[in-house]
Amino acid sequence: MLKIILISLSIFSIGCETKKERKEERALTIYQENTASWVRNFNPLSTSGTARWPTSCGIYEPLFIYNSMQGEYIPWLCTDYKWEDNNKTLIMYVRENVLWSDKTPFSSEDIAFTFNLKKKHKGLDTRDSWSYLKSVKALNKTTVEFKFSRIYVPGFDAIVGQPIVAKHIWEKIKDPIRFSNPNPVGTGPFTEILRFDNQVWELGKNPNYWQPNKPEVKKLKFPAFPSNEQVTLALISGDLDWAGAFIPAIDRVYAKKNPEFHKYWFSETGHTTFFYTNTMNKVLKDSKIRKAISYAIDRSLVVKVGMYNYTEPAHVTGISGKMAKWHPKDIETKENWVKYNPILSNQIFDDAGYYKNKNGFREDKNGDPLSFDIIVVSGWSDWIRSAQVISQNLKKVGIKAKVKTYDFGAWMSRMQKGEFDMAIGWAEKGTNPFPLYRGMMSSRYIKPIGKDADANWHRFSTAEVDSLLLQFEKTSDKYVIKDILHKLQNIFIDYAPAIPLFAEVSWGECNTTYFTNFPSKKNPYAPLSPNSQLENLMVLVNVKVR
Amino acid sequence: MNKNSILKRWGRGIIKNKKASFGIYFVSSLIGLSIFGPLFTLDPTAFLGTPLSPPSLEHFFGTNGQGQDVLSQTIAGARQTLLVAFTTGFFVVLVGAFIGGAAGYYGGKIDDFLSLIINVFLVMPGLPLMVILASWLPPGPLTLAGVLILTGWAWNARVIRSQMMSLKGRDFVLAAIISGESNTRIIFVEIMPRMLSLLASSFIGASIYAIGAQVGLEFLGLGDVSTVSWGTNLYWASNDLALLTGSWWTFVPTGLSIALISFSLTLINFGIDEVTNPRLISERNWKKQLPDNTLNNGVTPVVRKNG
Amino acid sequence: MSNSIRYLTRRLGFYSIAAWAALTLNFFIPRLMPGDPAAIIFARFRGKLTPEAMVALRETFGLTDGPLLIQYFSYIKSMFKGDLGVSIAYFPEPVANIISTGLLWTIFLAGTSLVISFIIGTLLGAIISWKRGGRLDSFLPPFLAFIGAFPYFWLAMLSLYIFGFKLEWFPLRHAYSDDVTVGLNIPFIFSSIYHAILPATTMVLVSLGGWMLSMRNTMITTLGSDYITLARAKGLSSWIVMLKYAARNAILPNFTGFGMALGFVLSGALLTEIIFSYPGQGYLLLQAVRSQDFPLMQGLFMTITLAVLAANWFVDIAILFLDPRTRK
Amino acid sequence: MAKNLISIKNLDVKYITNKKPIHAVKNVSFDIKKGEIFGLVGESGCGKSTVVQSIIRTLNPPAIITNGYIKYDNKDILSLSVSEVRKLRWSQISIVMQSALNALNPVLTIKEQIIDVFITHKGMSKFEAVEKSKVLLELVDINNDRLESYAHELSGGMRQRVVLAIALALTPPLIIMDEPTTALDVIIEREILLKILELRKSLNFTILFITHDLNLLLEFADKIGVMKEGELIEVGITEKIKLGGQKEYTKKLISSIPSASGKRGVEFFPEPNLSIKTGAPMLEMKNINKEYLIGGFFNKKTLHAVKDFSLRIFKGEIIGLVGESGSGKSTIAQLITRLETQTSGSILLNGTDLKRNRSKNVSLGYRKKVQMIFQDPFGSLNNIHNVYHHLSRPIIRHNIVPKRKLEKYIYKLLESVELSPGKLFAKKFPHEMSGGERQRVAIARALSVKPDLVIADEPTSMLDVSIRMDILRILAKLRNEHNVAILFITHDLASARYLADRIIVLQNGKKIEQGISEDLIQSPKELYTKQLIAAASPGWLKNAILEQ
Repeated sequence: MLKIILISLSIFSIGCETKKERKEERALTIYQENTASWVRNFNPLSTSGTARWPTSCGIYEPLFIYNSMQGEYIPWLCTDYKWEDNNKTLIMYVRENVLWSDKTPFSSEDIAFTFNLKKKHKGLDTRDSWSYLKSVKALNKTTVEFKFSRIYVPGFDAIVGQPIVAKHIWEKIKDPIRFSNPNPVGTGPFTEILRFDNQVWELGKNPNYWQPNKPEVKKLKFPAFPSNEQVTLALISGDLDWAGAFIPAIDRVYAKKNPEFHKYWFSETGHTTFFYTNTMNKVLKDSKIRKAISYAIDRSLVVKVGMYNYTEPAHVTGISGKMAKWHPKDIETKENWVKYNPILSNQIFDDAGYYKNKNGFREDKNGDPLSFDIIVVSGWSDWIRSAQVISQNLKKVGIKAKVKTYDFGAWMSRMQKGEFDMAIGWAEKGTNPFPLYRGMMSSRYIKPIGKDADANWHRFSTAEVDSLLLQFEKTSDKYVIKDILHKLQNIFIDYAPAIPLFAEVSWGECNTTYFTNFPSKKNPYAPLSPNSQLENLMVLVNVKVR
Repeated sequence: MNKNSILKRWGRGIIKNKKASFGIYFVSSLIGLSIFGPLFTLDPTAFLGTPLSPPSLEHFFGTNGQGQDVLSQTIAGARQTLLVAFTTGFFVVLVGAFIGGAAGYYGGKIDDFLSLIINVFLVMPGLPLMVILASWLPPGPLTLAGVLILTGWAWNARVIRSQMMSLKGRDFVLAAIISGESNTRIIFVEIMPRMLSLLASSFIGASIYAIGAQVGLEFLGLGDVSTVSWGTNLYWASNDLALLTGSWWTFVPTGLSIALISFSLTLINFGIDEVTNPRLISERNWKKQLPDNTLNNGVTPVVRKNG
Repeated sequence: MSNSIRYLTRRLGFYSIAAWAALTLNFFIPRLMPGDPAAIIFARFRGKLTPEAMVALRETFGLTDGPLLIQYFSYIKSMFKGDLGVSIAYFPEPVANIISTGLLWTIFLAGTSLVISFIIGTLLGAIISWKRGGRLDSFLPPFLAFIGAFPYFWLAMLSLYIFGFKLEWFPLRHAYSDDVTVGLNIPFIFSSIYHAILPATTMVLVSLGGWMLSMRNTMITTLGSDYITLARAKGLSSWIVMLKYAARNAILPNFTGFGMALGFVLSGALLTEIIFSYPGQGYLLLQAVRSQDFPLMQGLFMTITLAVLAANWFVDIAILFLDPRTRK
Repeated sequence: MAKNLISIKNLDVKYITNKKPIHAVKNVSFDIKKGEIFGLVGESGCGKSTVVQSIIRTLNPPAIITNGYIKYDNKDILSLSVSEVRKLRWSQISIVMQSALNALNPVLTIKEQIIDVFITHKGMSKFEAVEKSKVLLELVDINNDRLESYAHELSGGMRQRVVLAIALALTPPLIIMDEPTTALDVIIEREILLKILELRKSLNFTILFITHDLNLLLEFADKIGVMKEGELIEVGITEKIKLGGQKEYTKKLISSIPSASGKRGVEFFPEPNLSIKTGAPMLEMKNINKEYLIGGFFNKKTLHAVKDFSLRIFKGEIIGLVGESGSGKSTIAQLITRLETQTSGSILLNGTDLKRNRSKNVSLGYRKKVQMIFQDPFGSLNNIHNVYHHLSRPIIRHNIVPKRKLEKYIYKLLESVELSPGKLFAKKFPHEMSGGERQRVAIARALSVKPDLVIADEPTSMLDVSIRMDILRILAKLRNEHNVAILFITHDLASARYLADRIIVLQNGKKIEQGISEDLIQSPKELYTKQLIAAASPGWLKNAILEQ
């Protein structure tokens, strides 16, 4: 009986699945966002970042793309730029012969319109551009002029990364914040919504794309995946061509199952995950103690247990990988306090007067035990595991550190208010290390305990850093920039405001059965991870049909 | 108390009942293991060996994705899971008994009010509420127990209320009232012991529910995944893609433990039911007297010596 | 019959009180929780905002500060208008739209499996109580209790792995195949059914035992009653006695339970939907919870509660037909 | 000489349990002749129902028939196959069950429960069956529009008629009637019995009638079998049994029948005491009304349970409160014991209005003075506590004797209700005692606090006939010993006559007649009282037939 049912079922299933797509019809199937069902939103200006993934890196396009692999700006909707008026004015030269997908010509007016729209609707300005901009004007069809209210060279990144919307469409939109833009008109390689169901949607190529003969792929397909487990299953069974999922033991689970086609590349982003120690804590305010804690952490174990060895222990400066080019030359001579050295750690604690009691835990002079909570976001399993390793590491040098998990909201609120002892967290990101050090050491962000601070949650600052940061904002001179960044790194190593844990990597997997020319270690024209937003445009344009 | 008291009789019945005694045996040995086991096993949180190594002499149940010993994690997990489960069971019954008992005993306006609360909690969808609450509150066993109690008490309160209502109208309660007993004494000395089998099976039922719901919430990552419990064991196993890596040893021991303890508890409940409600005992003895393949077909069987 | 109407109005009155209580709970839970929801939302975007932009955004999200009571009344008002607000995780999509994407699928999957499990479980319960002491009776209850003792997601994952991934008998995900067009066409309907088989089977399997046991217990009580003896004495056939006389009565308490369960299907399918990537309510809820999307969370909780209440009300009506004593 | 319709030989029935099987019916043999009314009498649990259910083999598991023959129409029913038994059922032998409310399926209409008989046995179409059912209902004087009704929509008497109608559906030669009138009030019982006799005349069936009420059988049956503990101890024609039969047990049963007519004649009852009605009454009820609200929020109805009721009880007096079920007599008991509060009117204890004294001490004091004995001796004692607990609690609570004397006091109390040795009974649990013993414990409990008034609410109606008189006698004796007043509530005018000094007759919540017991019995004024007396007098059935 059972047999009959099973046989009839399998026949049935074959019947259902006979229409397996032929090779040339195959859509590039992508996983980037965890979701159970899709919501149709293609608003590239959306404040919440809730638009579908290819909106700002497929349908719409920015002025320049910063290629983190090459460390250079790739001209996209603009071809060139120049700083004028002592860095108070920025001139952009706009690409010609670009069409919107409805065949309307693209022009400088669209760029100026986009920025002025953000000025008009404060809620759209998530990049905070108008805190340093004064005006944006189209000087002629091919030039746009950005006037600054104050000199702020780092603002360049935010400006060139802005996806540009069509003036002739958006000037009619009354509430662009709430506009979900169901049928987008863009300049990008993929603009046509072919199908939109709650569990799958498809995006067709832009017939009027400005790059000749590109893209080669005819359409993109996005099935909804609610969990990494499902993504992995889909990757192995060949239902996915490109994904950005964390997959544990990826060699065993994925790559080795079909070495010819199953590829992955977890490229370093140059950023770092940090272990924050609250400098408002009476023990942790001492930089020697922070270094002692850092010495006690066995980063190779953290990387192994927490990160499946997908990454490397962090550099003492907090920057590495693609950012390593900013390191000062004499960096090797500096104190390397990210190296595992429990003996030294113990010694520093002893020297500071925190001795072990009979239970093996350290006490301060009043006999109070050194005991801290490490707060981590619940559900962020890699961090939780890392925190568990750190907790055990610290136990070995006599420090009680308990891992406490909080829901993201509660965790965030504690971080911002400075109500924590220790925590694992991210750092500010950018095309160079400036945002990182600013977020880590600027007094600008420091708020009293209990008040929300945007960055610098551990509340560290020195006057020296503040003046360096100010200088940095005003210069576009490469040599000055380099010099300031060297100085900032030295200060970071001296004070250890936060403890770097491991280098950040981004997850990227691809299945090359149907498509080729994905980025790889050998061909690093962009990161493989579809989580790299703007740089993904380069991938979408360059992927080839096998 | 005299050995002929009905409670003693139930007690003896349960011990003699095969299902219940198997259940009790298994549950109590698992409780014992969870209390004393961690003294003999490795530190369940220590990172000991190669992650995901299969069972070996060194690690009887292998290691999980973090190189922790699965055997000690299973034993240590029992401790927290059972603690939460039985705490929840206890409080669900306690709250249920207090609110349901008061509603049933006092009747009138008090009942109207309490019944309304009970019914509101009953129709309130428990699982979503559980998920929402568990996500907002700081994760941990206390939150889990609290959430499970909050969403689980109403059902028991309803059952206890109706039982109380049927008992409080009984003559022995009226007799106690007339002889001048105080309400508290009537409730706790006269009525509650009569409900003992109900309370016991409610406790067990609530504990089973608590195990399931707790493990489910933790599996979703809504528990404190930095502690060791059965739910978090499974959470990590799924996180490490245990199925796809073929590391069955990371999820089978815990899954089986959960199934076995829930099953044993269910068996105890079967036993309590059969002992206190003899009608439920399957007619095995009766069947034994009959020729083969005779079932109850609505005609009384005749078994005569002389045919 | 006017008594019946009165009875139904009375129940309706109770359900509105329950709905109000849920509504109120729904309002207060996120507001009593730690952290400023607005700040948390924006922290998640990791954007940098000027205070003015923040104010502008708070307004669009409806996160205005004000006396709690005034917020409460405007909340109640908008709920009555069916305005569930705007989702945060799916901004600017209205919550109602998002919920509508998953609702039907959840009802289809969980509703079908509930009905199947109720029917099979009740029938099995009736049969084994009828043939008490038989082979089926000594095997089924412990067996199903054992199956039901496993954590649901554990069984579901295992069956997905074995039947979906290894044996490839069933699809790995979703409610229908990607290459069919959504609509009332044969391939779509077949595809939906085919996709529902595995998740529904696991749901049925774990819940079957409960229905069966409760039916068995009430059947046994019923079988001892005088009217069954009388029915037998009348010389009626076993089937008539079992179905018309015994099961017809014994099903009533089970049916009340069915009403409860019918409402819970909307939420109960949570784990199923996550494991089988089924585009329903349950996973949406988890996602709303994970991304602090409390308008969506509130909306989901609200629809689920209302569904539970509505389901119960329908059961009230059904019981009115099934049990003449309630019509008194 | 008529032929034997059915003959039972050496019937043995066992119930299989986990331990030893219970031998419910032991070696029972009797014959029933065609056209006869055969009565089977015995106390509850004596196995009489098991015997008759063996005949149609409807005993549920775990019953097994282990020996004997049941010959019907030259066939042994016990050898028949399942399908043969099914054919035999109803077409040959039908049964009227004890409680019509339980025997009718609550969720099926009357129609559905009648037509399936016709459809199954006669293969009728549905339409024919319905037509036939209409005729059938009219036979038992029920309008055929009741076919669509459900059991709960009919009165008790109507339900019993419906069950009778179903039994007559196929006009079987033998109808078994298992306590068909026990749940009914006396007057309705009379009507039903008359109906049965009338139908028997026209339809000519044989009756096997089972009851615990020997008095009824003496009126009704041609032949009587007496059962005790699974054995049939005596079979004889009614006339012989009436004279006392041959067995001691039968004699005791006969002598236990109280009678409302003729001389009072039971020697061990003390004479009523009519001399105590002096001075102020101990308890007085003045113009009491009690209304119940039934139904919920939207469909409130009031039930007027007690109407303008007044009563005076003097110390040491026994008052009989007589009424049928629903007459409000139990409500009055609840009002006096303050389990319920009256809607209007006042209750005075020793001249003090209860309403004005609400403090706890006062109410505790009241509890000490007014005690109650319940109808059901199985329900009024808590199964989980032993006798000692039941007696000691009120004594401790009201501080009747010092702790060190408690045990002795309890033993003495037990012995005063004829449970000796007291020490042994004190340790027993309720389920280890017989109904009579339990009821004595309940009496002891009521007396333990030395009350002024004891309310005895049908204290004998749930007991076996043979021990009812004992309980009444103990109550009478205790009144004399303790000078306690007793409000004796009963539906049985005859037993009230034995015990009470005065009798009050209640109908529909209203007092309709009262007077000194013998006076009221000898010369009732109201029609209702007369009916009650008639129904409780020997020969009442024959008289009733004559009346018709």
